[in-house]
Amino acid sequence: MARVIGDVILDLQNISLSFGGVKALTNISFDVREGEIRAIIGPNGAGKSSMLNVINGVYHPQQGRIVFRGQERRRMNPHEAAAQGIARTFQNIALFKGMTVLDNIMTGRNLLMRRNFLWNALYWGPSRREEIAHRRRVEEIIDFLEIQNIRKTPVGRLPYGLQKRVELARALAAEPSLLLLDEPMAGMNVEEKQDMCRFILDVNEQLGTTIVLIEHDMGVVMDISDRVVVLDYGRKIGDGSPDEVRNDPVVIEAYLGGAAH
Amino acid sequence: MKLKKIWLAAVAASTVWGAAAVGSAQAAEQYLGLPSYRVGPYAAGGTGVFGGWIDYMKLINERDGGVNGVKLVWQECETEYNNARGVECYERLKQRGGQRNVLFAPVSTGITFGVFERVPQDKIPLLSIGIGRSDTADGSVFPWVFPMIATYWSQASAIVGYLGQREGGMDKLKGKKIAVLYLDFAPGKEPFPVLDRLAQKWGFTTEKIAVAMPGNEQQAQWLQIRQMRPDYVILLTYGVSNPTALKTAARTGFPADRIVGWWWAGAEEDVVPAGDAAKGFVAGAFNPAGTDFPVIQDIQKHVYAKGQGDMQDPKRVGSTYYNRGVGHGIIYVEALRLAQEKFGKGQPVDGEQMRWALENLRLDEKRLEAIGAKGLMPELALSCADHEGSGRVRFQQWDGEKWVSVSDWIEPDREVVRALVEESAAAYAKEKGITPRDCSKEQ
Amino acid sequence: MIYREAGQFKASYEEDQQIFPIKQDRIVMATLVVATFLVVPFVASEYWLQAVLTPVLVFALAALGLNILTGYAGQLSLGTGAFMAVGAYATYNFLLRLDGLPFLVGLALGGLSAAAVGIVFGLPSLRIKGFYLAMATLAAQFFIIWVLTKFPWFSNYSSSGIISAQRIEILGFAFDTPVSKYLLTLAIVSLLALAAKNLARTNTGRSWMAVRDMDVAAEVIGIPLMKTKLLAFAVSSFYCGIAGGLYAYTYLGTVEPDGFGLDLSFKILFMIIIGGMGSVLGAFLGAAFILLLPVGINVLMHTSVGALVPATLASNLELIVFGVLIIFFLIVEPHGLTRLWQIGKEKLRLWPFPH
Amino acid sequence: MQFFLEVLIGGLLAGMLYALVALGFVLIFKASGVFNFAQGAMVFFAALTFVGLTERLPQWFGFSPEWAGLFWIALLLTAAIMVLFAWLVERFMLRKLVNQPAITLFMATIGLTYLIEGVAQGMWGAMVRGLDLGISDEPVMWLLERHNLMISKFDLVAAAVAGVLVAVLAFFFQYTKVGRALRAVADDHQAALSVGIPLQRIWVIVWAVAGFVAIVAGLVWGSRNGVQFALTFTALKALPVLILGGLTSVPGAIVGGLIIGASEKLAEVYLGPYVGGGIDSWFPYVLALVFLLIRPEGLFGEKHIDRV
Repeated sequence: MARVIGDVILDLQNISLSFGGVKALTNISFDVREGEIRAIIGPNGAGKSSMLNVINGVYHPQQGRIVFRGQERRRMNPHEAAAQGIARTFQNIALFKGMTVLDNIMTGRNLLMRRNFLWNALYWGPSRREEIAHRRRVEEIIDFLEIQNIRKTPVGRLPYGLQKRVELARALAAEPSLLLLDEPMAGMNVEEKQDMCRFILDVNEQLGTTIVLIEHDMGVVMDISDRVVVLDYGRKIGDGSPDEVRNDPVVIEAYLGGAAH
Repeated sequence: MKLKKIWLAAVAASTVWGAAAVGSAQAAEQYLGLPSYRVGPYAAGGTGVFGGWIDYMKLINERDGGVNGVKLVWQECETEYNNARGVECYERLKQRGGQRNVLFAPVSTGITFGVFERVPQDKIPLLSIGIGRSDTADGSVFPWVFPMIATYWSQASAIVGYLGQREGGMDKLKGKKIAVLYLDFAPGKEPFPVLDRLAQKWGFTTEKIAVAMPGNEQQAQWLQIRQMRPDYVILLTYGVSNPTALKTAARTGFPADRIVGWWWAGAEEDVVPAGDAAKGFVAGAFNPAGTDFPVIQDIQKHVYAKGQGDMQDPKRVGSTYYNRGVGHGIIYVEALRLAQEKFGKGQPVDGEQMRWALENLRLDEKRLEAIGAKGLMPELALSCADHEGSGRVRFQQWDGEKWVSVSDWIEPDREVVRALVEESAAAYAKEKGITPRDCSKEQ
Repeated sequence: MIYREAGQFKASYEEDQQIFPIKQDRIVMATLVVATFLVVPFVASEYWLQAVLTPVLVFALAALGLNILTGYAGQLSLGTGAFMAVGAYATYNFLLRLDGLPFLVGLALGGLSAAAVGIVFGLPSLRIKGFYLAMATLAAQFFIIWVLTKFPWFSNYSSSGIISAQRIEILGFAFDTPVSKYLLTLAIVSLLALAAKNLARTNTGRSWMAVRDMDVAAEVIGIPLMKTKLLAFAVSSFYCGIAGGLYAYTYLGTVEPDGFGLDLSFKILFMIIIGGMGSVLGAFLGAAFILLLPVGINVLMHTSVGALVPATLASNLELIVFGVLIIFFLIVEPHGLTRLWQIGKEKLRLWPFPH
Repeated sequence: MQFFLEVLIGGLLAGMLYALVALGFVLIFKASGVFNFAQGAMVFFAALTFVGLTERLPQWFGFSPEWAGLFWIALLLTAAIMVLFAWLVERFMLRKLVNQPAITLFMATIGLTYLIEGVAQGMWGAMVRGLDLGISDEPVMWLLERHNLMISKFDLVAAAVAGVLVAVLAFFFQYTKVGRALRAVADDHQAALSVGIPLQRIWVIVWAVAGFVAIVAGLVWGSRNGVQFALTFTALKALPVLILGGLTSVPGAIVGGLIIGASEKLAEVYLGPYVGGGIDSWFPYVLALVFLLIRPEGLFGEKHIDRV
């Protein structure tokens, strides 16, 4: 499938966020186009994760506009964001530790399931058909991410790399139009990183999902992303294609002068 | 390994359990199931009552060789004063070997209510001395329940009667203000209807003040009482709320001798912790404390002298709770005697025979004296219609060391109480679709 | 060898999604159903039916209710007793005041009343967590019991707050013998247990567990916290309410508000901890264990040991042994009887060839 | 107005007594994250042991029960028993439950409650005993005469004792090595290890200190209401205090106690009559609940709340 970069689907305008006087984000604006892979980079503490949290409603910015799919919103709960098609993964894995891989991924489909608890209590007719239909979809994702052999394992027992993959699977299960990935490759070895890169690209290409990702590994970021936003101390210091960013003196200063990467 | 051990333990335990349920049945034994409570907040009462009861049965066995040669045997079951445990005990005690239980007396309101509707089916008389519910005194509706000696309603009436005596006549109660401090649990509220009717009859006013369970803090209530300035306080509290009430009364300057308690406030355990604050406090009793009664001395001689007493602390022999237990024992044994006379001497009786005997029990002064229990309980005379048998209560005052009798047996206002009993019993019968027995046709 | 799942292949998701995907489990379950419905009523003594089996079933249902809330949805509650009380008193009043109301409808309405009360007292869970929430549910515990004690309307103006259950009649058949009451209880509890199992393995249950395991992540994937938590409170209280109704109608017959005190709540919490949190089976195992253990110890004490030591000491030893066993058990197997059961199954899988 | 003051002051003083029991909970929760439900049973056990010793010691060693030293000997012995108890709890329970979820530990302490209750009543019998500390439980005369205010002398003394205890504990936490280690443990188990005191010993110490607090609470409550099983119920009075004050704060226990004590009494007096009274069973809990809705971690509790 050929990749098509479409119009802007997410537009962030003049976002400012602070916690009890401490400024986390200051007047940040950037946009995300449909179908692209957009990276957010920056040194530690630059406000990258806060940015993702603003996008999917975990944090509410004090100032600024967020326009998603042409609709402006000021305050939104995370589950409302999810309902609009935003899914994400977390920097520190946020899987449901007491549940199996399969169940974890199935939770990702909750917004797509229509039967209420009374039907579920009966587990009969429509409810049963629904469960099985969604199971089928989840199995496709499991195949896609190559985790068939662990589907009945409690996630707590899995190694780190696999947990990251399960988390991606859970996010994909929601069939999002916008996928936020918070350091999907942190703490992985080279081989795992290669796998993860491939999955991200496949998701983007085959499913057409728009992806916003935070990543430390510059090589990876420059390879896979279409455009890159650079944050430093809560401010935007660069924005553009990987090449543009790479050669931006301000960015170079921030990186070389600040944390060496 | 772990698993194996647990399995083994489980198997061993269930084997013993099974074996215990079988037991052995012998001809000349009369079995009784005792749902005692020896742990928990009310253990002081439980050890006292059941200790006294057991000691009396031991006395009968030791001194008389049983009842007409029938040895008394019993099985205890720990209820912890807990309703569900009590019901389990009831079912467990119902049968041992081939013998069926002939009397169930949980000495707990909750458990009494829990088994209340089971006893007619199982044909086991339910003895609820001093427990209630009061309307079960109507034997025509409740043939299997025996709220003997005095119900809460009779007691409430006796308390008013005692106050009348103190004032020098019932008509002197007119215009008096009486505060009723009650623990907010089922029995605490049971006396209300009688108090209300008597207040109307004699023209005094009552003000009811609730204490939440368990009642270990009553500052607010007593300050209210102080504000109210009543002539008397009627105390309907239980357990820890008794000494707390007396202490708090002293702290807020209310004189102890103007407080009159019911019998659940009238044990040593209720006043000793209050120390000096309890001096002068008056409480009702259907069984006075004391070791002077010949029957208690016999227990000392035949049971404790041989080191077989049930009380962990022999000093508690003769205490209020203990004597109450002896009273239970006397009623049980006398009923057995009567049942044997009618249905066959020297043979164990069954529940139906026991019920008949309880209903026809007469304990007059002469008989009580013969038993050595004159004054330990009022005279009793039950009938088909009247399962209470007496209704008389006497009052004792705490002098700082012991309970001293300050009144004779006081009769309840039978007109008022009996009317209430019949009304309430009739309502129950109607709700449950019970046709009351026609007592004029019984024997 | 006996318990071997080798060779049992699942050819469809339907098969894989069954309650008991392993054949042996299905056989055990079927045997159990047959035994409890068809064999037990004929062989069990009245004592076992009335004083052991019926209460175990009733408490298992209450434990199931608490397990939904605490084990699945992760909200610690100490108000179970009060929700049972609501169920019992509501059932009583519905049956009393609506003439000719069928028993099962009255019971269901009792459960629904408990669910409504549960939702109200579940509201704080949106802000409060952990032990603070547990303490908050104590407010429900004490308040509800107080209301039932204080307002005589609830007990139809009985002089002491006691209600005595009406006769149970369903379609003209009177349930008044121990056997019939046991069967009625068993039927209701089995159906509700099945429903709980279904809830647990579908979307509803997954949402609860997601909230339990990590509420932030749950919200991010689109699970509304408020709705999910309140649903857990409602369903849990419904189960407790039904259990309370059965407690009054098929077990005790007469109940008073104080009988639903804090002790009862603790007892049920014990059941799910000992039985296993977040497990339907655990509720049953826990209820049986916690109810029967003290009885077993009591029997032992008053037969064997009781002959040697004074009765008062025996009763206290009982309490001590119970306490020690609880602690011992928590140390040996903090995940409860269910885990032991699973370990047992693992062993059986290998038996008789231990590795 | 005078009545209001009486109720208010009486409530504040009662609140100090609640706080006394709550302190024991706070200590243990602070240092080990264990919600120790057995605290009430410990109060009962300590008081009963003390009274039991004052009864038995003269019998065993043949000195007069009137001897003034008896009080102190019994007190010391009771303290020693509480230390032994703390050691046993750590050795046979806590140590084996390290890293278990909080609710498991909570349950274990309920098991411990049964154990303690059985041991206490098995050892000393079920009899209810009086306890006279020699502090008269009468209104303070000059207040009564001059302002017609009825304030109990005993309550004043008890409140003072509670105050002193809190001061001592605060000093202990702030200025001793063990105290600092305890605070460190509360924050971070690893950090505590670096202080150089083994975790196990810290637990023994903190349970022993909670045991001492239980002795004081037991003596005060015991002489107020009698030494009996119902002392375990004092825990129920302490729980709302804990919620209000925060599970981890010593001053919170005091402030919470004062608020709960005063409002409970005022509610009973001014609100109770309208709804039939007896509302102090639930009023403190509802008050604490409302409070929690505004501040989910209690008055002085730390923001971070462990999930159960």
